Amino acid sequence: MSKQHVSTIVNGDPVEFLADPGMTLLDALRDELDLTGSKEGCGSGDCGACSVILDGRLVCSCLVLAPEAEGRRVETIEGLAHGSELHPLQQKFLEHAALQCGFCTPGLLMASKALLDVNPDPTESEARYWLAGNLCRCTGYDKIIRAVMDAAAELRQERV
Amino acid sequence: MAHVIAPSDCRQFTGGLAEFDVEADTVRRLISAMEARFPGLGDYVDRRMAIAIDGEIHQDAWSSPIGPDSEIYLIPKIGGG
Amino acid sequence: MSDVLDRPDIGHNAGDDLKVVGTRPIRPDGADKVTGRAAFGADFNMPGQLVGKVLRSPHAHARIVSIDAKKARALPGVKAIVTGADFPNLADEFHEGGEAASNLRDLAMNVMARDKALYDGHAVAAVAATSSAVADEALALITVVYEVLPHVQEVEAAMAQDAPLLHGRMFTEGLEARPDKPSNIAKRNRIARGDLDAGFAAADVIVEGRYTTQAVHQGYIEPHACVASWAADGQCSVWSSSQGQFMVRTYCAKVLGLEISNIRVTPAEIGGGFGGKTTVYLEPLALALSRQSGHPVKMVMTRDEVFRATGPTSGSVMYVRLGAKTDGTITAADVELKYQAGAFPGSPVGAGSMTALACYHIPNFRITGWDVVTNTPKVAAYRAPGAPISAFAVECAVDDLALKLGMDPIALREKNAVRDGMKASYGPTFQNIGYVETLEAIKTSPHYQIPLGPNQGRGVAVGFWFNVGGESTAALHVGEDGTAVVVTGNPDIGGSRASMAMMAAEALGIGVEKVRPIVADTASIGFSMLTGGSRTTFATGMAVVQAAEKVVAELKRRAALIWEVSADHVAWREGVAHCLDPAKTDKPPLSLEAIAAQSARTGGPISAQVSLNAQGAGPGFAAHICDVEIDPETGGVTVLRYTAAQDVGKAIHPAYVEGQIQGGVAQGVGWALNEEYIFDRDGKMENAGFLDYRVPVASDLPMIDAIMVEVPNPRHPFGAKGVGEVPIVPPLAAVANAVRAATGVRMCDLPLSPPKIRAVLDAKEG
Amino acid sequence: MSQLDYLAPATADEAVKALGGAGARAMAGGTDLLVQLRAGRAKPNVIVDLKRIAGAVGIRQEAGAFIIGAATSGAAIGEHAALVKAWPGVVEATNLIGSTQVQGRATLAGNLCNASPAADSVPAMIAARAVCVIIGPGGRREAPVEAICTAPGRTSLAPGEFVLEIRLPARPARASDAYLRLIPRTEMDIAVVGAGVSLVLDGAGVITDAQVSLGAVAPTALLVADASLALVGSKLDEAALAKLDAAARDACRPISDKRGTAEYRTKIAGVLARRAAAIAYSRAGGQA
Repeated sequence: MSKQHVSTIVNGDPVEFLADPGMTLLDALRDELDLTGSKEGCGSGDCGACSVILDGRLVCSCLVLAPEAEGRRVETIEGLAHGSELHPLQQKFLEHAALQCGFCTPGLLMASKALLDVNPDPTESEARYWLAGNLCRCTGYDKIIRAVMDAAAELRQERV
Repeated sequence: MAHVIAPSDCRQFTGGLAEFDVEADTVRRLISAMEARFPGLGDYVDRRMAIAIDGEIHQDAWSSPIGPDSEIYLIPKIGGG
Repeated sequence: MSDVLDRPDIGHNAGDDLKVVGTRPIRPDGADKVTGRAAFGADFNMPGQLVGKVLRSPHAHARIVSIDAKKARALPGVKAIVTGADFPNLADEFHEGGEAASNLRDLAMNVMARDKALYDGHAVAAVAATSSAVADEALALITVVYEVLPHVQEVEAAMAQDAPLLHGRMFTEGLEARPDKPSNIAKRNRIARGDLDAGFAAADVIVEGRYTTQAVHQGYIEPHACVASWAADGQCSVWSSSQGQFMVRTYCAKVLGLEISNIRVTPAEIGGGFGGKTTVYLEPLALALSRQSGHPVKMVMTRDEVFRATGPTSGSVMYVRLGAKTDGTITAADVELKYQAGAFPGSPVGAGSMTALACYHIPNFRITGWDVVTNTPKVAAYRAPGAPISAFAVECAVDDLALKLGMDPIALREKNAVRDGMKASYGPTFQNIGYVETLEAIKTSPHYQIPLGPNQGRGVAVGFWFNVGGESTAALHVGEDGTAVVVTGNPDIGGSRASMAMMAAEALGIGVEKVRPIVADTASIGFSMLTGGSRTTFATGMAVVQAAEKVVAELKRRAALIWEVSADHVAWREGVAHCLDPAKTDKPPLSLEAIAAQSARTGGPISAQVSLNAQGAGPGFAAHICDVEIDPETGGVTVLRYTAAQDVGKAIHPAYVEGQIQGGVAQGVGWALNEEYIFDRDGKMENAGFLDYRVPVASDLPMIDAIMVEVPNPRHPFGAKGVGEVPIVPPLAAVANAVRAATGVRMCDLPLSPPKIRAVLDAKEG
Repeated sequence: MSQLDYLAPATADEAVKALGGAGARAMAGGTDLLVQLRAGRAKPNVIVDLKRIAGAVGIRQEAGAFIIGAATSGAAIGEHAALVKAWPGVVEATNLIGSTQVQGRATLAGNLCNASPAADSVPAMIAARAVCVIIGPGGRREAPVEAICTAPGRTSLAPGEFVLEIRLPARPARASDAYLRLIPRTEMDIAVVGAGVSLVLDGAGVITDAQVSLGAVAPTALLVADASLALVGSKLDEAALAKLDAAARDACRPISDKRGTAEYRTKIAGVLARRAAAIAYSRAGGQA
């Protein structure tokens, strides 16, 4: 089993690592690049805790092979804030108490970012369906949806 | 005298007696008194039961005070999720 | 978003000019959690660590004839293999954890099977290897010879005379006479009052039913994970995600025969527990593998393992019979509860029995509970363990009674409600409870007034949980700049660090941003019982407040020293010392910061630690309303609206109290509609993944309105009662009652999945 | 140790060559393959990623037909306005596959070649008379979508062959399609039943052509000829809908499993066929 050399861009920075061909992008992020913000809750694409944005598309990094990332752009939770300034979604999640244990939070934030990138003014129903692939067992989703809607409103304000 | 009400699983020690009076001003003394009167009961209660004193549940609390007319319910210990 | 109903006549210790308690500050661990920095169980590594994996039984019930690991041991990269033979055999020893008290012998055998595998997924061997791939290959090379035995999973089947026996030596406890034959029935419990026959004879109306629920999993998103190191000198270190680092320490010590002082457990951030992380599965295995290999060992469960091998809660069969007068007075109740315990005794049927009728004042009743072992994973605590199950049966029956009597379901519950001074069904007399207030809150809620459309139905249900106190330790250290660190021994699952910091800040009279809360390892803080039973804000909070009070006393002493006055002449108000000595009225007040700056000269560091065993947790009551709409052609259910009112005592951080309520409701809705363990004919779990074990997703739920009723608990410094457990108690029946209202048919078997609903609608059509 | 290689060929010919070896598996989105890999249900020696083949990602139009590259994600399909307008049923079926995250990867070709009886896009594609362009050692061939799956997990593709493109035919005026599925939750489930209906109407609203396909009610997605007959010539009146319902139920040969009983699946097949037909009819401009 020969490892493959992978060059990719993670959160804007070029990185390189060696990957077993069957390694997932999630394992590469966590084990090779020490980016442990993306979580594994199921390993089968059913919980969304490993959500990252790959070339602009929201994906489960557990359903991407690490070598597929060659030459692509990966955005993870570690790149969401601008330096020490939190992204409005991060800030709204905190203000609305939209997390309890916080394990699903990185995935939910990346999924929410992907939503607001394509739909700056989602309805509650659109937000709920978009985020249906991100399981949260603590909150009942109420405060998460409120945080996303509030962040969307703030981002729209910023754009005006 | 405090009035003690024992559930079914304690009655193996009391000869089936469900209620009885005990002279005790703390949980520790209650347990000792129950053990003296019904051998095995004090130890069983100490290990396996919580003690509701006038409606308030006490677990592993030997020093909790018992009033002269307190109502004592022996109930299973409670944990939770 | 939510209303707060205060009852000022009882609010002697809450609401008195509180500056911090009752506000909604941003949680102190928040920034780490939204940036991916928080380190959960699987996010930690030790240098030189190996990967540990578990070989699990593919059979629901089998004798382990032999285990041959020679080939696996010979595989390059394999560093350790352990089986049941590597663990000491323990005698029966009860470790009291409440209703799910565990026999340590059973715990050890659940961690690693000995002579028999008792469920699909039961651990039979574990390996440690240099990589995940090598570990997988090693597992495949271990040959286990099984003698497959007949298995039994349904609770009533397991109770049958001719059922296959899981344990040859189990004789039912709690019967009048000890049985002469072993069985799968571990225990019978009974609670009774009055004269049942007379009660039913006095009834004008009687309803009865048989109800079933399926095993459901806590469904935390973070799989169990740990890293363990057994050093050459016997000093053990464990990093793990659990609800209690001290629990992990105790259980590892017992299972491995170690001294507690040799084990240091560091709590990781925990990615949800809900009771499911109140026991150990991996930690003793990782330590045993580390001992054998001489390397640290990391173990992380797959989701499949989480479902197959860790604690669901019980499936059940229940019978309820209620009698009432035409005016709605309930005269008699007979409740029988049969709960699956899984492979070892310890279902939460005791708590299920005690809570079943706890909301009702009924003169004549009998509650019988059966704890039954089955070839399914050993149940673990799940949020108000046992209570949602029995509440499902009782609340459905009460709903049927309301229908039969032509009474409003809330009015019927009000008529029979327990109130202060009444005896609980489980014995003690209630004090300071806020139950009728929650009924009032839902009755007057906007939700209850909304008219329903076609195929829509509204359900009401109530619930109870005791809440507990117990042992906790808290330390409070004042820094030389006047800020403070509050240290506790309770893992923070749902925001408890925020409430600890808030209570400390309130008691000290400083801003919450000046207090940093820390959850410490087992060597760095005194013993604390695990985070569970809704005890942390109550019991650990009490320790925090007492520590803060001790610090305040010390600060006053230091101020007195600085001012050269008697300590009696120092008052502490809002974080500032005031000099009351009539001879020295010119002394300007001394802030905490100013006193802290002088701490070296005035006696050294200012800190306090309090260890206590908190008693007097106030019970929690909840009343819920659920609206659903049925698709009559498909049997699909949409939850349209949900409102949950709960007596929370005093909400320390209202947003996280609402969050507890909303989360509990969501879990309960999942339990009612779609979640269940499904086993095939061979007793293997068929849906061990989030695809087919269907927890609610965001689009399945509406907003969940949380109404916080505040009837303070006089035993807590700010009036807090536990809030995490009770919200999961009413939803099963609230949903089922709404479905009954929408369909006109009572369905008694959870989950209320579309095929079942379509089938009853077809049957109704004739 | 098991050997596994990952290849990402740039041309179809290279892909054919790579897939010629024993134990090679083509990967489009990978959302099924990676789950199977992890569960040990698939043990390929080589994974051949189709995403870097020129033309494998993207949608183009030729004489009114849509040609969808094998590795085009569901998300991209959902964003293609002309495709959404012409084939709303195929697009909605595609977009029902998994979560938003899965949509970022999952493909029509992958959904088809995974050969699950419950694949959402397959009944919609069959109803649409979609055709696969297949490349293999023997060159290029075309096959209707319904000819691909032969049994659960099995396809008619020969060793070394893979689906390069899927073609959806040009649409006449007053034509549309719809897909509905039943799942216990609102999202994230495998279809218990799926129904795709494609209709063409004349100026008077009479159905002149109908294709009805059902998923998850037989080992492979069904093309229900009797259901088409029930609809053609009607204005989707009650009688036609009742005939459609009956024809759909008659065609079912479902199993009972953890996701639904045979009896329930059969009933729901009729319900969904009716509902999908009503949606397609309305989309095509018909007034019921």
